[in-house]
Parts: sequence; C-alpha cells; structure tokens
Amino acid sequence: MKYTSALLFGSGFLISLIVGWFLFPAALYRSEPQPIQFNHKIHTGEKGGMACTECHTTDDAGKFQGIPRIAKCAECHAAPLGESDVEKILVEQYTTPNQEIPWHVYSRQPDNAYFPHASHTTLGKMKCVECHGDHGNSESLEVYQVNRISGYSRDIWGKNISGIQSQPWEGMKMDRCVRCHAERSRKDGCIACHK
Amino acid sequence: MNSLSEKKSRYGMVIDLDKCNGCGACSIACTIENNVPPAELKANKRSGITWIQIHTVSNNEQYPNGDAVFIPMFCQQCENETPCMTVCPQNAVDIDPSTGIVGQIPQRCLGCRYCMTACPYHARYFNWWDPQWTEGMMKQLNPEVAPRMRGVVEKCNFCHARLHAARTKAAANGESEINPEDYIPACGESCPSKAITFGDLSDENSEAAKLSKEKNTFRFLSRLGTEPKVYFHSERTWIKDMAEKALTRTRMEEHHG
Amino acid sequence: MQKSLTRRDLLKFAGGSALGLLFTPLPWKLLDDSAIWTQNWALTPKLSHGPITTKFSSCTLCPAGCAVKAHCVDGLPFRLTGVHHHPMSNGAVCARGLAGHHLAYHPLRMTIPHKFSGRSAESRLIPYTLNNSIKEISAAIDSAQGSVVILDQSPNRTSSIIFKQFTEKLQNGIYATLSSDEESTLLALQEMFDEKNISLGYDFEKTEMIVSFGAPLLDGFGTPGLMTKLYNERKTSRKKFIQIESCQSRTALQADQWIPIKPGVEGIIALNIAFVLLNEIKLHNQNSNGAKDISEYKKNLKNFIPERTEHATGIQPGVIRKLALDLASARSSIILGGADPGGGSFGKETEKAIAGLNLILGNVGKSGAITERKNENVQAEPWPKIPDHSISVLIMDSYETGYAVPWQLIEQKLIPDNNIVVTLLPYLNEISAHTDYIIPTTTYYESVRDIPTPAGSPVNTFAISQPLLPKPDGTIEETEFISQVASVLHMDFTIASAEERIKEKVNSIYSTKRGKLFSFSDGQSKPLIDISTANDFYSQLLDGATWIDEKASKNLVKKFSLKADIIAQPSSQDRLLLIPFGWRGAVSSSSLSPIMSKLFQESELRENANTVLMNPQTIADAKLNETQNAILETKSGSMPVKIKSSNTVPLNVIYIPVGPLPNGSPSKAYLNNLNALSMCEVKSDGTWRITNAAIRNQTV
Amino acid sequence: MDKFLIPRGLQRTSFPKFLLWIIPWMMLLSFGLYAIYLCLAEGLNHTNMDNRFAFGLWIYLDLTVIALGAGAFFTGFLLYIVNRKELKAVINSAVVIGLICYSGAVLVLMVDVGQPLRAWFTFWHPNTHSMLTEVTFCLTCYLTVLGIEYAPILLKNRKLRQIPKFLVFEFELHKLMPVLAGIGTLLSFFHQGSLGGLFGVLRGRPFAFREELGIWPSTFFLFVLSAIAAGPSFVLFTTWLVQKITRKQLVQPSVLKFLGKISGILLIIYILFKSIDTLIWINNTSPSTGFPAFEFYERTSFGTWILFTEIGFLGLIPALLLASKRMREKPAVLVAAAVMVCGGVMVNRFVMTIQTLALPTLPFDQFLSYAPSWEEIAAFLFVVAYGVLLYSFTFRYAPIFPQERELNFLSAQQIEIERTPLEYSSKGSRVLAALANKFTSLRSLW
Repeated sequence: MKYTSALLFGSGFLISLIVGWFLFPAALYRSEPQPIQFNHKIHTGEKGGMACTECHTTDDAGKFQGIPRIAKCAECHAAPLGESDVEKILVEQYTTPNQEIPWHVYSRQPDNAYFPHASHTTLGKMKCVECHGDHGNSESLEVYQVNRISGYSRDIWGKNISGIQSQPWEGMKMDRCVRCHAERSRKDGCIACHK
Repeated sequence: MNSLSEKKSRYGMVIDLDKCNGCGACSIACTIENNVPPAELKANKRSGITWIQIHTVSNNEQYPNGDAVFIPMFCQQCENETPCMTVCPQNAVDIDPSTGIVGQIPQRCLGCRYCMTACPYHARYFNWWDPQWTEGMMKQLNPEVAPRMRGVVEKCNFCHARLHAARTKAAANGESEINPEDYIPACGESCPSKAITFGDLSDENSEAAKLSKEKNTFRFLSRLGTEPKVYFHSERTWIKDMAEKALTRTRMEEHHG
Repeated sequence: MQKSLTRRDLLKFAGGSALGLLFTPLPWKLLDDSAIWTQNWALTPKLSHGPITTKFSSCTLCPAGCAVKAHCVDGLPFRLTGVHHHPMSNGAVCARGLAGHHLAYHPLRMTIPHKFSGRSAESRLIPYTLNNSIKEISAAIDSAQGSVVILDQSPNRTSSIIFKQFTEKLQNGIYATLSSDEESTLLALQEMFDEKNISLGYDFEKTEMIVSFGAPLLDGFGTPGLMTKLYNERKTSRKKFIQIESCQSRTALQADQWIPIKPGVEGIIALNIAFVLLNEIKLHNQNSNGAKDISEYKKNLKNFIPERTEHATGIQPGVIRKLALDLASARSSIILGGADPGGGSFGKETEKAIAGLNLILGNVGKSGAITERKNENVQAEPWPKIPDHSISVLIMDSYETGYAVPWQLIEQKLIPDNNIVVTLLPYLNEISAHTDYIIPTTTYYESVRDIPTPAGSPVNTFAISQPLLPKPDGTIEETEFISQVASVLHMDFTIASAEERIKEKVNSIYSTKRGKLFSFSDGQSKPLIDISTANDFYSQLLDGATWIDEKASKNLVKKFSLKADIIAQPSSQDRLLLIPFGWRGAVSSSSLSPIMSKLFQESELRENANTVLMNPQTIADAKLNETQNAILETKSGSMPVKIKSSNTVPLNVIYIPVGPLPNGSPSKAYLNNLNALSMCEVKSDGTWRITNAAIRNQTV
Repeated sequence: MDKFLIPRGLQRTSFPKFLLWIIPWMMLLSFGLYAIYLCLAEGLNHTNMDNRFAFGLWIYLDLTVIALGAGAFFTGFLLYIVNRKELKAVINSAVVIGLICYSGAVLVLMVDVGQPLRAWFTFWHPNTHSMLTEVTFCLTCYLTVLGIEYAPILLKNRKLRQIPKFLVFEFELHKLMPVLAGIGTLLSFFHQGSLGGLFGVLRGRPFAFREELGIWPSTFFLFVLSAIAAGPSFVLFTTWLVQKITRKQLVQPSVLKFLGKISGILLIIYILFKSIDTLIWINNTSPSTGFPAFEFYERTSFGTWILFTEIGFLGLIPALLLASKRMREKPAVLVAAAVMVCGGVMVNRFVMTIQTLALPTLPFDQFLSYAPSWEEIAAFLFVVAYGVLLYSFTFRYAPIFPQERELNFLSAQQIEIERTPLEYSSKGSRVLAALANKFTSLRSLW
C-alpha cells in the first residue's frame, strides 16, 4: 500500500523514457524514398573506376555543383548500358525526356549556410570522406528521412537522436563546423559561413 | 589550412556626393542583390526595408539660391564599440575579424529590435511583414543570399555574398587571397556616375583608402566615436559641417559664451 | 482490497512522467527544431540550387538600349548588370533597367487578350479570345470611314517596317509615330532645312558646352552611362553644362551653371540669345547667312532685346549676354531643349527658336556639335500632322518608350463615338485603360528584339536583345497580330518572323562593310570587315554585341529658315501654374518593377503620382500646409493630392509628377481620369506643359 | 459555494458577487488575448512601431511595471535582511504585486519580439556585453524566485493546508524566505540597473547615453535607486486601493506611513544623484558627441518642462512630502504623494524610452511621433486584467494580510448600514465611485 505512490511515480517516469527515446524519434522523422536506387559502387569501384569529382563538379566560378544534372547521366546513359531495371527507369523516365531527377539530398544545408567546397578540398586538402563518410562506396541509397518540424534531412542532426555521434562524419550541424574551425584556431565572423 | 582570414582587411566605402545625382540605381541594385522583397502595401518610409535609403538633403536656402545633395544612407560599418553589436543579446550581430564587416544573422535574431534603437544611422530594418514576391519574381531570387523571414532585423553587409563568391573562386584556383576586382558590392557596381568607391581601407594603395584621406572627405556623426567605415566626399562645405555637426560645435561655444 | 485512483495519485503519476521527460531528448530536440522551423518555414521562399550562368542581352525598356549582362540561375535571370567599357552605355544601367527582368511578372501584366465593355471609368475589362478580337478589329478596318492608323511609339525597329508596309496596303492607312521628346530639338532642326529626310544626332563627347533648356541630361537622357561619364570627365575635357530651367531639377543641381527662369519663356530666352549673338557679337564662324529668311528673322529679333523681355523672363540681360558670349567663344556647343518625360516638348515654335541657335552658331554638321548621320529611319507621319477627328481605327504599338502620352492627345484625333482603339501592350496602364482591345504582346526579354539607333545618337548603331525569359502562352508578337489581321482581310501580305526580319536587317548592315562590332563578352571591338560571314555577324550580335557605324564625315551646307513664332509674353501668372514632370520610364503605372516601390513608396527619392511639389511660400499663400491632403483643380477636373514643400520649385507653380501610384496596382478610375496627365490641358500645338490650376484644402 | 476555500475568520463576498466582479476583467483578458494572437500569428505589423520607433508602448510599460514591482524585492529585503518586522503586514501583498508585474512584463516581452520561439537563444548563445542579456537572465531567475515566494502564500489556503506534506513544505519555505529575499535583492539590483543600462549604453543616442561609472553607465544606478524609491510607494498605494475597494482595514496605518517614509528618504537621495547626473550630461556628455543638450528640448514638443516635471514636480515635491513626518500623518497627502512618486518614475521611464527614440540623430532628420495601435493597447490591458484577476483570486482564497483578521474581527460582527456609492467617493476614492456605479453594492462585493 505504502509503495503505491512510488509505483505511480516510477511508472510515469518509465513511460516518459520510452516515449522520449523511442516513440518520439519515430514520430519526428518522415521517410521518403529516393527516386532512383543509385549505386555509387558501380561507378567508383573497379567497374566504373570514376573519381567523385568526375560527376560532382564545380563551375567556372569554382562553385560546387552538388549532385550532377541529368545531362551528366545522359553522357553515358543516353541508352541503357546494362540490363538493370534501375537503369531502365533512369533512361525511360529521366535521360530520354531530359527530366531532372528529384533527388533528396542527405547533406542539404539550409539556405543561409555558405559552404565553399573549394576552400575545404582544394585549399584545406580535406577528403570527401571526412564529411560525407564512405558514401562513394555505397551499393544503394539509404532511405531519406526528413524532420517533420525543421524540414532538415536527418543526417544533419545525425542518426542518433541523442546527438552523440559514433562516426566523425555523422551530424552536420553548425557546432561541427565551429569545432573544426576552432581546432585550426581560425578567427571568423558569423557571416564568414552565413549568407 | 585556408588562410583567407589571416590577412586583416578593413573594407570601406567612399561616396562622392558631388557625383551622385540621386538616380536610385544603387538602391535598386542592392534590393535585387540581397533578395529584399518589394514594398508591402502598407509599408512606408519608416516601416519599409530599403537597405540604401537615399535622402535628399537641402541647405534650406530659399529658391533659387538653394542647394541640395543626395545622401545614400546605409549601414556605416562602425568599427569602434559598434553600437548594434554590443547590444545584441544573442550574438546575432558581429564584426568579421578578417574583413571588418558588421554581419547580421537574421536566423539567429529574435527580433527584439534593440540594435535598431542603438543604431545612430537608422540603417537597420525590421521585417514587419512576411516577405512577398509575385509568383515569377520568386524564381528570380539571388541564389547566394538567404531571404529573411518575418520578425527579424536585416541590414547592409557590403554584399557579403559577393565576397563569398570571390573566395570560392580564389580557393578553386588554389589561391588564399581574393582578387579585389571580384569583390564590389552591388551599389558600387551599379552606380552609373561612379560615385561609390569601394575597397580595403587597410591597403594603402587602394583607391578607397586614398580617397578616405582626402581633405573634403568626412563621415557622418563621427563625433559619436563609433569609427564608421563609410566615408563621404563633397566640395560643398555646408554638408560637411552638417554631417560632422561642426555647426552645433560652434553653436555650443556661443551657448557657453 | 480495491483502491480507486484519487486526484492526488494522478498528480504523482504526472510528476513522474514530467521528470522522466527531462531525461529524454524530446523537450530539448523540440526546442531546437521549433526554432529551426521559424528559420525555414514556408512563409519565406526557398532558393534555387541550379547552376549559375551568365548571358548577354540589351535593355529594351527605353530607346537607349543599354547593354546588359544577365546572371541566371536555372536559366532565369536574377541579376542584371551593365557591360563594362561599352562605347555608349559605359557599364551602366539605370535603376529601372536593373529591375527589367521583373516586369514580365508585374501585377498589371496581361497574358490573354482583353476587351473593355466601354470607355468610361466604370467600364469593365473582359477576357476575350484572340480570334474574336482579330475578327472584330479586321471588320472595323474593313468598314472604316476614317483613316486606319498604326501608332508606333518606338520607331525604326524591324517591326516598324511591317507596320508601314501594312498601312501602305490599306487605301486609308497611315503609319504614324510620336517622337520621343528627347529628339524634339533635332526634329525641329530637320524641319528647318529645305532638304527633307536628313537625320541628325548630338555629338556630346567632343562638344565644349552643352546648354540645355530643361532637358534632364543627368536624370535619364540619352544613354545614362554616357551622360554621367561626360559629366564626371568634364573637368579634364573642359566641358560646361548649363541648365536653363524653372525648377532646380537634378540636372540643374549638378550643372556648372543653372539659370532659373519663369516657366514657359524658353523661346523668348532663345531669341534673346539669338539677338545678342547676331547684333552684339562678332561670330567667327558666321553661319546664319545660310538662312533664307535671315532679314525678317533679324527684324523680328528686335522684340527680343534682353532689356525688353526682362520682365517676362525674369533674367537680367547681363546673364544672357554672358551666356551668348560664352557660346560664341566656345569652339563647339550644343543647345537643346524639351525632353521632360512627363512634361513633353515645348512645342514646335519654341523648339525652332532653340534649334535655331545651333544654326546661328554653326553647330550643325560639325563634329563636336550636331552631326548628320545616315538616314535609316522608317518614314512616318508625325502624329501632330494627323487631322483631328479623322481616325476610325487606331492600333497603338505602345511598346514602352518611357515618355508620357496624355490620352487627350490621342483622343483628339479620333472620330468621336465611332472609333476602335487597340493597344498592343502586355499591361493595363494609363493608355490601355482607355482602349477597346488590349492585345498582350510579349514583354521585355521575352522575345528577340532589335535595338535601332537611339534618338540623338551621332552614329547609327544596331544591337539585338536576346530573350532571357520564357514567352507566356496567350501573348503574341505585334507583327504576328498584324499578319493575322492581314490574312483575315485577305491581303496579299506575308510577314516574316522576328528572327528572319532581324536577319535581313543584319545582312543589309553586313553588306555595307562599314563600322565596327563591340562584343560584350570580351569588351573588344573589331571592324565589321574582319567578320567572315553574315551569319557569324548575326550570331555575335545575338550573343551580345553592338554594331557601331562610322561617323558621317560630310558637312551640311543646306538652305534653312530660322523663323520661329514666339510671342514676347510669358504665360499668364495670375493663377497657379500646373507643370507635370516625370522620370524617363517611370511615367506609367505598368512600366516599373514592383521593386521600384523602394524609391517611390519606401523613400522620398522620387515623388509618386499623388504628391505635388510647391514652394513653401506658395503653400502659405494658398493657406495650406505641408503633407496635407488637398484638392487640385484644373479645367479638366479635380484630383486629391498630397502637398510636399520644396525649395527647388519657383513661386506660384505646382509641379505634379507623372508616375506610378504608391501601394500597388492603381484603380481603373485612376488610370482613366484621375492621373496627373489627365489634369493637364493639351494645347493645339500638342503640348501640355503648362496648365492654369487651383489648389484648395480638402475639407473646404 | 466556494466557502470551503475561503480562509477562516475572514469575511469574503458571496460567490455570485465575486463572479460579477471578475467577469468584466475576464472579458478584457480575452480581448487582449485576441490582440496578442494577431501579433503572434500575423506579425508585428499589427503594431504602430516601425524601423525608427523600434520600441514602443510595450517596452515602456515593461520598464514601468518592473520599476513599480520593485516593491516586492525591496520590502522582502527590509523585512528579512534589515529585519523591519512591521513590514510583515504587507510582504505577501508586495510579493503578489511583484509577481504580477514581472510575469506581465515577461509575457508582453514575448509578444514584442519578432521570433519568440528563438528567445531561448539568449541563454544558449548569450552576448555578455549586452545589457539585455543581463536583463533576460535576471528577469527569468527572479521570476522563478517570485514564484517560490508566492507558493507559501497560496499554500496558506485552508484546503491546501489539510495536506500535511504541503504544510511541512510551507513551513520549510518560510525558513527559506531570508535566503530567497537575498537572492531576489541581488537579482533585482542587477536587472533594475541593467534596464537603466539598456539606454545608458546607447552611444548612438546621445539623448540617452551616459558616462560610465565602473562598468555601468550612470543610468544603471539611477534606475536601481528610482525603482527602490518607487516600489514602496506602489505597495503603499496598492494596499490603500485594496482597502478602499474591499472597504476593510487590512494593515495598521503605521505600516503605510513607514512605507511612505522609506520611499521619501530614498527618493531624496535619488533626486540628488539624478540632478548631478543631468548636469554632467548637459554640460559634458551630450555636447561632446556634437549634440548640445538644449537642442533636444528646443526642436521637439517635449520641452524642458518634461525635465522639470520629472525631477521637480513628480520628484522633489513628493519626496519632501513623504520625508516630513507631519505630512505623512495626513492619509490623503500620504497616498497622493505615493501616487506622485509612481507617476515620477513613469515619466522617467517614458523619457528614457519614447523620447529617446523620437529624437533624430542624423542631422537632416526630423523629430518623429508615434501612437500605439489598438493591438498594442489591448495587449497591455491583457496584463492589467491578468493582474487584477490574479490578485483577486489570491486575496479571496489566501490570507494575504496577516493583520486583516484582528483588524476586522469586530467589524465582521457588527451590522453595517447600507451606504450609497456616492458616499464612497466622498471617502476620496474615485476608483471606488466608478466601480460603485457598475455594481449594486460594493461593500458586500467582497
């Protein structure tokens, strides 16, 4: 009898923990499939043997172009090279009608973030892997998850809801940039990276 | 590591008021460059967002002896005890140590408007309305400047996005210094009468630095001691006196005998 | 034993869960995400991530045709800038031009044909099909008692040629143009010569002295970039700017000398100067003997001895003598007048008087003054020459010229209550609101357009404006419309597409082998002969280039007359005078990007349509006070206005801006009859500069 | 029907009458709520503030109510730390008033900022140089303190006292009071000061800018002084008002006199410093920035009269009145003087906020005017209504005034004669008359 209050209190406590740690993340993110199951491995592996920068180019002004436009795909995939269904979809739905592929970008930063790839790769000699992980060797695209409230890709916060990340490339929030810049004792104003 | 910020520049501007004929091109170029929305129906001179407000200032002489100048007024990029920066409660305003440009981060701003009360030049603007463009204009926004949301403060930052572009370009070529020609704010670029000279004031040979030291170059409210980095130039002495409140100084002397 | 939960137990449970939540990411993540939501919510637009490219084109917003560099994202322009080192535009684009790419998305834009239910302010605008409009218009042309007129407001385009050919095919057709006020002095000059169809231009660059009667040289005249360049270089090039104007305009403020005068006495002053030049000064290059009527001209000048007209002009004779002396001693000079985009020209006679000074000083046909250029104009009937009440069908190609046209000026030529007016214009504005049909043409940067020689240019030039924006369905090229009408009327008349016509033009230029080509991309010019083929020439023009002809070298020795009928009386000063003024391009509600509200609504840099400028003294005399709402009255009617006190305007004058209303789209009523222009009375000589007016307190 | 909630031995009006009293306030509350909704949902274009008048009615009132609310911490300070036992009579009331003022201010502030959801950034990325950061921190902390101080008052409620745990809790809280009073005093000192600093640091606004003493501009200390001077006066006034409205003797007259005395003495000190500060400003601070002080008064509708009203008429005069024993004896004078003190502080805050913003800094600029929109006023009325309601409920269900019972024991027994509202007004309470016309009988209302 005298334990009831403790019991009630405890159960409330426990339920909250379950809600907060498991139900909440499930509810917070909405999953959206990628339009095409792109296989990096085929392109970068010994089969394709391409470097990241062959498709992920920069323009004359040095601006990084992100995911290549359909024209780039069409260079090779104007007609099917193989038998895969994925490629069939690519050719039929996109390259032939010259339709841009509506990719979901895992690492898409908000409009007010200015991230010059050139400063980091060309000047800073950083590797793509350092921020994007071994994305280049992935066989398929993991499902894209978007935060229902903030509209950010889940990869910006990182897979782990607690915000504590196991891998150095997980999580792409500002504090990560700040940490790295601080380690290199750079003195920057906010507008150095915000637009 | 990228050593862009190792060289300390102090970007500034000199505006030749004798050349300015108040055509408004700078104001429009600025508005377009920085994705400032068109005036809301109810907006007016006091509630609108026009980063470069061009004031027509007359010496108040009677016709036909009057004289007037056009004064483009915008953020003067104060360097000393920057009024807006020191008051912002959450560091939404700061001076970039590598450029001396006073930056405003609308996404950090909570819209308390304390910085606006602090600014002696009234060069900060609050988004009283949600920004609105016509459907087609929405697709014509400058992709290098983030639009602001309702309820935050914004202001001139010397078209910082253009500095970004210049830096990207330099970095892509493996250079750590930007080419000065790559970085000119929209107002300076668009001015048909070339009245605006922009440059690095800490670089002795830059045109801006030279002009800023000329005899008839002055700054507004310089006696507040905020060390603005926007200079004005005019042969007309009356505007110089007005700007520096030299007249009030003499009036003070009369006042105290 | 049974125990039911009490309220207190529930409290315990709640307490527990509350505490529990604090040990989960939930509250903190929600706090963070909600803040981020405010940064990315749908109320603020998202930016495009497409590739950034640049294209070159030329601005078609006014005849100047400045070179433009367009920065595009996903192929759509987001920023327009000038082209550095361009021989004419000199890297500059005016405020209006900088926002030109917005105009396609103007609130008053129309993309389908419309018909008005009537002419009155109450008449409604009804969406209409193109076919029906064309049928009805063709029928009207067929059954026209009066003349069928095409009024071309930006002449000498390749489209103009089509208009001319079309009207020639009709037995009662007339191809007419309304001269832009910029060239009014030149046109007057051309008329003074016996030999017709010569075309003239100002050689501002080499001249020593520019005397302007109210021409806004530094506020939207010619090519802005060029005028400001000349102004800034005037110290080194020893150029003098002299402004003779009643109000202290932007140009007057900046000019080396401003001579304030009473309104409407420009002609008298011109003749004053002429008198001094011909009677008191020994002109080294005496040119006036070319004049047939020199003797009676001189005799008439006796009425214009500066002392005699001093009361009328309000200028001391000394000032005039000094000016005359300067002119006589200057190696070369240009004297021009008129050209207020809102106020219109001074009228033929005054313009002649002003133009005559150039003849007396031998400025005409001289490098560094007024030079002749090869005439490639499409010959047209000047609008004023068309008899009143004679037009039964009027087709206006109101492709914006940047200059105001009062509706009364159009109306007086129409056969009353039996006429059809069609505007080929993609906007509802002060002109099109009066018409019967609005046929939406493509607008700026939506189609290939040719840039003919700008008014007043000393040499012939040619450029092509390449489209930057998609052409909306429902819009139609003005010439396409003409050809459809022609086919309905079964005229044997095939019309080439815009590209083809421009190609033809390009070929004809190429065949001359004259002049040089300035390329926008590299800022280099090369002689035309160095270009291998005509197609190559065309493609270069399309990618952004301007062709510049050689200067015509030959000197004009022609017979001319100096006669100008000026009465040595000023306009009556017993009442207040209403004088409209404007800013080139900003004289209608439609021709401005919504962004221009920054200048008109969010600042006082430019007065918007319902604000009048008055001298503080005049305001006091009228028992009014500043920023007060008042009623402005003229013969034509009355309209509410805001008063703004200004020391730049003379006594007893009300300066009313011809411009857009603040706060968005104007009402039909405003467009129809409540705007500045409709307040002005159009005189018999087609001028509307000065109107007697009264202003009173709103409440009274 | 709510008898079981009403403190023992205290007489409160019947529930329907009480309902009659709160309904109009409830309506006002919801009206204000609507205005607040508009501002939050559609943006601050519902206010008449603009880029040049970036602060308006709301900031002005925030400063004012916080100054008046200072009574809470200062009474606490005097009672628990200086150990002036007689103030026990008003401490609860002071705390409730304080809570109302501060929570109200914070509430309005949340509407005033353009992006309330980001307000917490101030705690996450604070700019330590900003006076506003100081204000935000102290305000929120002190609000919590007030909450804790308010709890025991609530727990005195008869029903809640039946819960033994709460009884113990309340007892413990009481032991805690001196500590809380100490913290409260510290916090209040900082935020009251920072509110002054808020304007004193405005280098770009020579009308408000003041020289620094140590790390703070002089206005920092002036605000603290004026606040603690006005606080007691406001407590005095409110207590008197409650007595009038409830037609009950709630505290010994001596207590009010004592409050008046404190107020008077502190105000004299304040006026002294304020005058010195003003003189330094006129002769040194302002002219050195190119703005001769006389210009401020000559080019605007706010002539020097406002300066004299602030320091003289609403400063020195009430100060002297309250300081002199003879004057304090006259209840009318006492209350009037207290009201004047509060008025003086209001004028001071008005000058610092509104007049500062109305004055142009650029030489070619004009003097600006500003009038609040109905939404701004409604939002303020919301706070007023909220205050009245919170106080009414607390007063009804918790014994705020310890002395009330013995003071009203007799009067509770005796049968009173019905009086007409007019007679109340003859008692000198205009407010009462107004209310009396609204309701049939105010005496029985409570």
